[in-house]
Amino acid sequence: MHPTSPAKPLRAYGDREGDGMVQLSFVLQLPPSARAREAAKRFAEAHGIEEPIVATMEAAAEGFAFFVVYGHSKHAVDAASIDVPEVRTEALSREDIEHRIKTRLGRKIVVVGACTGSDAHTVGIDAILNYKGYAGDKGLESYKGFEAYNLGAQVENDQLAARARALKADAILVSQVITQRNCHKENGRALVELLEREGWRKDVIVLFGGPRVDHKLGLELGFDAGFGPGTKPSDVASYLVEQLCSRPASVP
Amino acid sequence: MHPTSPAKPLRAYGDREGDGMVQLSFVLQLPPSARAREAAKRFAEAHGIEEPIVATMEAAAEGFAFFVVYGHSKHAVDAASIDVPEVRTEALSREDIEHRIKTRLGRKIVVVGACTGSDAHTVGIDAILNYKGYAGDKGLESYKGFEAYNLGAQVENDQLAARARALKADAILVSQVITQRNCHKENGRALVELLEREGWRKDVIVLFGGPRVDHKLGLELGFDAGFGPGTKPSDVASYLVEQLCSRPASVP
Amino acid sequence: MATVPMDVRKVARCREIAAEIADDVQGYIDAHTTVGVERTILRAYGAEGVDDQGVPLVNLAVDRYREAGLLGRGIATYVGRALLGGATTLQDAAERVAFSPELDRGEGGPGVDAVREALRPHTEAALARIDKARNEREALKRRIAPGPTPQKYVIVATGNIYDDAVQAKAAAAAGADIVAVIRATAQSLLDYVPHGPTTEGYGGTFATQDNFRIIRRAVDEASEECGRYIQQTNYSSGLCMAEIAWMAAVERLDMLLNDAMYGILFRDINMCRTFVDQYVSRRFVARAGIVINTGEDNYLTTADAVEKAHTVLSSQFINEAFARRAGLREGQMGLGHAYEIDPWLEDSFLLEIAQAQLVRQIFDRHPIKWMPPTKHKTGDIFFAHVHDAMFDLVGVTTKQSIELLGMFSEAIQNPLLMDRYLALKATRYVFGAARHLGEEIQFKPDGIVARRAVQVLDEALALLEEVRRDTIWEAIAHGAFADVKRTRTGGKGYAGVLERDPDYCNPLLAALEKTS
Amino acid sequence: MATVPMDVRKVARCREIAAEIADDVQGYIDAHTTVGVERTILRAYGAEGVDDQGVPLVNLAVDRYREAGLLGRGIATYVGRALLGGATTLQDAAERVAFSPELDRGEGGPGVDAVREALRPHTEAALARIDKARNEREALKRRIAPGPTPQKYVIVATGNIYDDAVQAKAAAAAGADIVAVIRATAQSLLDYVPHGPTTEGYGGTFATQDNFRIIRRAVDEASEECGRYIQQTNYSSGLCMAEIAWMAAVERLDMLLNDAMYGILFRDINMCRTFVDQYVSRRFVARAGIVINTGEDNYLTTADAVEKAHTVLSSQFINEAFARRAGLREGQMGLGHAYEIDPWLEDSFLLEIAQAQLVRQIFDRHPIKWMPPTKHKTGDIFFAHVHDAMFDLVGVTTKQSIELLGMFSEAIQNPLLMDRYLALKATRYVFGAARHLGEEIQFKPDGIVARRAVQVLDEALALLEEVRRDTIWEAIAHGAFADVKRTRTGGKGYAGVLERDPDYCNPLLAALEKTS
Ligand code: B12
Ligand code: B12
Ligand SMILES: Cc1ncc(COP(=O)(O)O)c(C=O)c1O
Ligand SMILES: Cc1ncc(COP(=O)(O)O)c(C=O)c1O
Repeated sequence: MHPTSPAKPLRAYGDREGDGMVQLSFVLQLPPSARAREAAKRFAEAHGIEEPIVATMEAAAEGFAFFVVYGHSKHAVDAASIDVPEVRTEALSREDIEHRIKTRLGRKIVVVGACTGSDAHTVGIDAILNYKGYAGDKGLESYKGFEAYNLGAQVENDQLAARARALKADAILVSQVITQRNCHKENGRALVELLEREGWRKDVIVLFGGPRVDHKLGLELGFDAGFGPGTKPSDVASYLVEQLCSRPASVP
Repeated sequence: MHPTSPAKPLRAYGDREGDGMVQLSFVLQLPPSARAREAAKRFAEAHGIEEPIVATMEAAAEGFAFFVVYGHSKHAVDAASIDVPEVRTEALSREDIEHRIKTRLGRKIVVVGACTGSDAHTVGIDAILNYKGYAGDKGLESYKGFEAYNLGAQVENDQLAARARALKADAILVSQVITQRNCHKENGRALVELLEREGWRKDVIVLFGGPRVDHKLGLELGFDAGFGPGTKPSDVASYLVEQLCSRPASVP
Repeated sequence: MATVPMDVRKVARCREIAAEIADDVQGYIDAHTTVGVERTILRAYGAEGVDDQGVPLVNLAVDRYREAGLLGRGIATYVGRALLGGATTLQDAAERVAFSPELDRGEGGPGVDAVREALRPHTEAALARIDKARNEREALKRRIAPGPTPQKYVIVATGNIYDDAVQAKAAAAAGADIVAVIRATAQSLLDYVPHGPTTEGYGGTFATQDNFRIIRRAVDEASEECGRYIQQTNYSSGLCMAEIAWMAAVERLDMLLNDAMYGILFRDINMCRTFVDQYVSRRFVARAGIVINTGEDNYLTTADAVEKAHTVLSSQFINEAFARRAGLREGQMGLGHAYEIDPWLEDSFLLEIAQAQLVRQIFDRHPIKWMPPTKHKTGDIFFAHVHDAMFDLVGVTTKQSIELLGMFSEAIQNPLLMDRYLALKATRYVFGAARHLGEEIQFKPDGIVARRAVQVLDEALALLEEVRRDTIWEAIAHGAFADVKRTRTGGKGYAGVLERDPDYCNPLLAALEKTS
Repeated sequence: MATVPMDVRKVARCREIAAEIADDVQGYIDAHTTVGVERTILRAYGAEGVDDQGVPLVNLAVDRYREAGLLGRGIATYVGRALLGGATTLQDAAERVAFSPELDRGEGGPGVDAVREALRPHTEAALARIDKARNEREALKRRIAPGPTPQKYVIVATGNIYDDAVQAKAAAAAGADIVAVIRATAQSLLDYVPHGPTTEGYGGTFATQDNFRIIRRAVDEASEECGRYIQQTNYSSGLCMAEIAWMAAVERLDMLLNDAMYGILFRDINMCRTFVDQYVSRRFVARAGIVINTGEDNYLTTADAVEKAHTVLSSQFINEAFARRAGLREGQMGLGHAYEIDPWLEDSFLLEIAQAQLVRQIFDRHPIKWMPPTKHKTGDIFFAHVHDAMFDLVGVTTKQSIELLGMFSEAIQNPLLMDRYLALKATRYVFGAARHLGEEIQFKPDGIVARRAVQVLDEALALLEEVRRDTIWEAIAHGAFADVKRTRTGGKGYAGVLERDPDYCNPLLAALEKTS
């Protein structure tokens, strides 16, 4: 991605470049003692933390000690060589978005969104779809160029798919907030598989979002894109416009 | 030490035994970005932390991102097999201490203490030596059986040694609070070497203490014992009584 | 004392209006029953067990009569008739109701009076079972006193009840007064109560009667060990809110999350269903001496905590009115509210104090439940810990009764052992260090805090007036609470609501209704 | 407004007594000089450089005359005579003083008046150099306004000045208003000021003139980038307190840690030495428009913060009296105090508020310096972060001027980049969320806070009376402050104190003394 930047391994930065300082905290099932302190030290060392300082050891419960350890991590990452997919969205203004939809697509973009499975967290999908929006950025509902359907929470994948199909949706927006034991991944992947089975996966843009989502995860699960914490409705609008309105509208 | 307890490797305990949950926080010299997030993830993985969640990524300064990562550490320690030296002090009551010194030693125990080098932190050594003591436990000065000399802070090793020799001290108490770049270890080791060079190391008990000290470190540096955070004067008194008054006083 | 101005006439007016709002609904409630209510009655009579698919007997029995269109007379009718028809025990009667080859269409045979008579000893036994648990609690609390207020409430949620028991004891040892086991994500939409001890659950551990018992045992041990009565709580919420209330009553839980409207707003459960269920659940709760915790705190996760603060207060008046109609005493009404204002808003701390103090003053005999910041928590656990400390400070200063401790890992996961330990430690510090701050300070008569309190009460009164005008059914449809809109016949579980027949029979509910 | 009762007559009485205490010492000061003072004068005249061993020219010159027993006339005498004897520049004169084959025994030759005359242009240039820096600061502050109070003060301490510069800018970007570079552990006992940019130091980075300049540049850049004037501070403390004060004056530092007694109590520096040095250092500070920060906060690390709170207040009166005698305006007197009460003590937060507010009211025109908890910090960084937040809350509520931010890693190490970032973030939250809390609340007239404030002032008055009775020399010997005892002739640096000759000559000091 940045082929020119030299591979420079990065260590953690405490106070000076290269000192590798990190803070690790954890609980071990041992009551506090000199032995427990030593165990904590060795535990830290096993992670590649050198000269660990056990800053605190406290009885967090009977038979459990809580530790805070500081030390110099010997590990480094080569950040320059990391190739992370990022959603390539040029942030468009509201006017641009409306204008492009009008002039290039010539009809409204239909989006259908939901928070799926047993997940009842609507705030994220509401932030993207509803008029109110997020952090002052109004939701897709507020655009003339969008027709937004928000099915709310606890929607099963098949219901979502059926509704989207019925509405001839251009895009399906899936929100997943509960992530316990990766249920968000399972739920997400299952929707994509369903669309594939039904044979219309490639006719629709499918977006994945939530606090533990990033573009990379979205792609991995078979979505067109993934959106994480802090996503603004206009980011999503810009993305959809870019995908759907790349060419001037074909005259009907 | 506990030869009977089976070697049971301990993992970190988050919510359930064996889940290995740990929290790691650190700064990388990268501005926040998808790439930086991925770098943080890989950095955590390099430590043996599986399925890391980058809980936060924030701009701590220009060009620096701060991260909090949670994940499952794959490391374990075998606590049972850890053999840590602990100061074996039976905690004696004030009466016992006074009684044993009187009956078994028959004279006062002379102790000389200081905070050495450029270290000006007297609170720790004062806590052990001065009448006032620590957390309600009165200092050695308060015992009839002790004659305590507190030379204060910023005392050079040679001055301390000279004074202790002049006073025919039974024990030298060294406090080290400043630990930057291990200067406490250097200072401590230098005193022991000085006593050895002067040829009277084995005639005196030398104790090391401070917030980053434990018995193990004390022994490593050539002291008779090391005392860490939370040490009470009575712990030190008990230890000295045990060392110096093991047999009934030889009748003069 | 740090009080805010409070116009007692306005407060009285709010109560009057809330009473009218609740009375309107009460008419509906008294004319209806639900599958959940009927199952609860069966359970309370002692019916138990599941079939080989794990379906509870009470579901089989109730569903059978509902499907046959016979449930409007109340399941007790058929149980009583089975008893009169020769069933040897109540369990036997219940099994006949569920499985007997012939459906009892209720035609001919013993009438309502005879049924009631046949059920009388069982009705009494059902009440006695609840009373026994209540007496045990009271005796235990006399022997081992609970900790001082604000009481420190923490959550455990491993998914595995045995791990939860370990965590519950650990929490008590670290200073918790109240331990809640959070339920699995999906449970509130299940139209049955799972059975037995459970060891798997996403986002929490299932609420089952066995699980209640396991935690009760652990927490009782902790009470003995810590010399402080440790309270247990869980959720009486969702499609089985009444059944869970009964389970909690007999397993001696001390508190329950129980709200007249939470299921409607946050779980999209049908309104009619919820209103009937909440009433019956609270009848059991009232008898059991359990303290409820209402869920107005949740409103501020979907609506803005500054703009919509008054919706919390209005709803508290309504929850209070509903609770009163179900026989709850004020001492059992743990009305909920929360510290959910954007922390980056200037003077947010003052606005939080104003609301907390106002609620405290208006509901002065209620064990108010004070909820921590959640919505504005991010993965910066260090900042979150400070945010929680400020919340703690408001809690102790305004003398909240029950304080759910904030967790610095709120935005990340269910709390770990370490998170609870650190929360308890920080709270212990703040509560101690500022123990008498509330007695020490006064607010400027026309200052930010005072003006805010006046404003919130005024707005709450105005909203209550609107709700009365529209009825609550319509108000909810317009999004009066939590910025969430629900329709009267929409949502889950509407099919489980039934009109009562003129000869509806429910002697146990009738007995509970006589209590108050 | 959250005020505490304060008897203005008692406060006036404290000031009177403190004045008497200081006057007693001032007599001594006016009759003495020190090697540090004389070196400062040489530096101020522009003498610079070190020999091949790194020994500063000013030390060589001053030590030579001290060893010869000639320093009682002031180094200026010999410099002036060298000028009159043909030295071409002041540097040349200073070098002659240090290295000329013959010592100038001051016999014969030009008298005091001629010397003063010869030095006049240099004295004026020395003053002009200080004034120039001051004017620059004032112009810059007019163009780029500093942030609101409490101003957020953080420490950087990598040991390497170039890393410190990076950290300083990072801190400013994260919201700091004031950046201090902590000195290496050993520096305050060095009887010379190291030279050049330094990259090695235990526990901090050496205070050198080049280092001051490097940080000034970084911090000026930060001011431009952040649109907020960022202040720089360091320590004018230890055996070179006067020299450092001068360096800070000309390198345009904004603040200095500078205390009349810190060196005595915490560095075991001789009293006589410290009293003389502090006076001269403050004469430069006064002229430079620098704000001092006194060190009473330190008392509570060795003495108990509840029992010995009044010693802080007494000492502030004394520090104020000394500062006044050195020409400092009240706006330059950043008297120090701290949040050091055991956090586990019930109502500790109330006691902290009482003290903070009392000090704020008594020294109402002073830029009070509010120091965070340090002594009761442990390695539990999470708890420490909360502890600091409560301190922040007192800071903003009682309107402290300069707030040194607590660091959650206090018990472990010098702060890391991350620690400062998190401290600044938490403080920003507390300051914003409780911005107007101080205006909102009042304390109960006879409550815990009010009674505590009265008690502390009473005890401070009583202690001041004792100190006056005994003189401060004796009082310190008895452990009046910080539970530390020091004798008049004990401690480091006593050999560097000299009685002034009747014809002591120090035109620069005289000029500074005329200013006020
Ligand atoms: C609000 C809230 C609730 C509310 C939900 C109300 C509602 N109608 O949404 C209530 C109180 C009802 C609730 C209940 C529960 N909750 Co909850 N809740 C939260 C909380 C506090 C905030 C979530 C939130 O609203 N964030 C704000 C929004 C704006 O952020 P967001 O969702 O990330 O959305 C943004 C982006 O991610 C993105 N985005 C999101 N979706 C999508 C989709 C698309 C297509 C795109 C493009 C973008 C996008 O854009 C948004 C704007 O930037 C979090 C903790 C926290 N602070 O994060 C816990 C949290 C999510 N809840 C949790 C749990 C466990 C529950 C319960 C299961 C607890 C229980 N057992 O009772 C229940 C049951 C709910 C259920 N079955 O889902 C856990 C989840 C643990 C995990 N990691 O799995 C959390 C993390 C709290 C915790 N630590 O325990 N909760
Ligand atoms: C009080 C204090 C000061 C006071 C000291 C006053 C005095 N006369 O002692 C003052 C304000 C003067 C001070 C100054 C400085 N300090 Co300081 N100070 C502290 C502080 C806040 C508390 C230390 C303390 O008193 N602890 C309480 C005592 C009772 O605990 P203790 O020493 O561990 O002692 C116990 C045990 O360890 C044991 N023990 C200790 N010694 C011995 C000896 C024996 C023989 C035995 C048996 C037992 C024993 O028993 C004691 C009782 O249980 C710590 C931070 C912290 N919270 O720990 C920083 C700290 C120690 N200081 C620090 C620094 C850097 C400095 C300065 C150098 C800063 C500067 N550049 O200006 C200066 C200069 C001082 C110097 N040259 O040494 C750093 C050290 C960093 C490091 N790890 O190296 C710390 C950790 C703060 C920080 N994060 O920067 N400090
Ligand atoms: C009254 C009430 N019930 C239930 C819940 C959450 O649990 P669930 O959605 O699993 O019923 C809450 C959440 O805080 C609540 O306040
Ligand atoms: C006035 C003053 N000088 C100096 C110091 C510490 O630095 P040192 O001991 O290195 O002079 C402090 C510590 O807080 C102080 O308050």
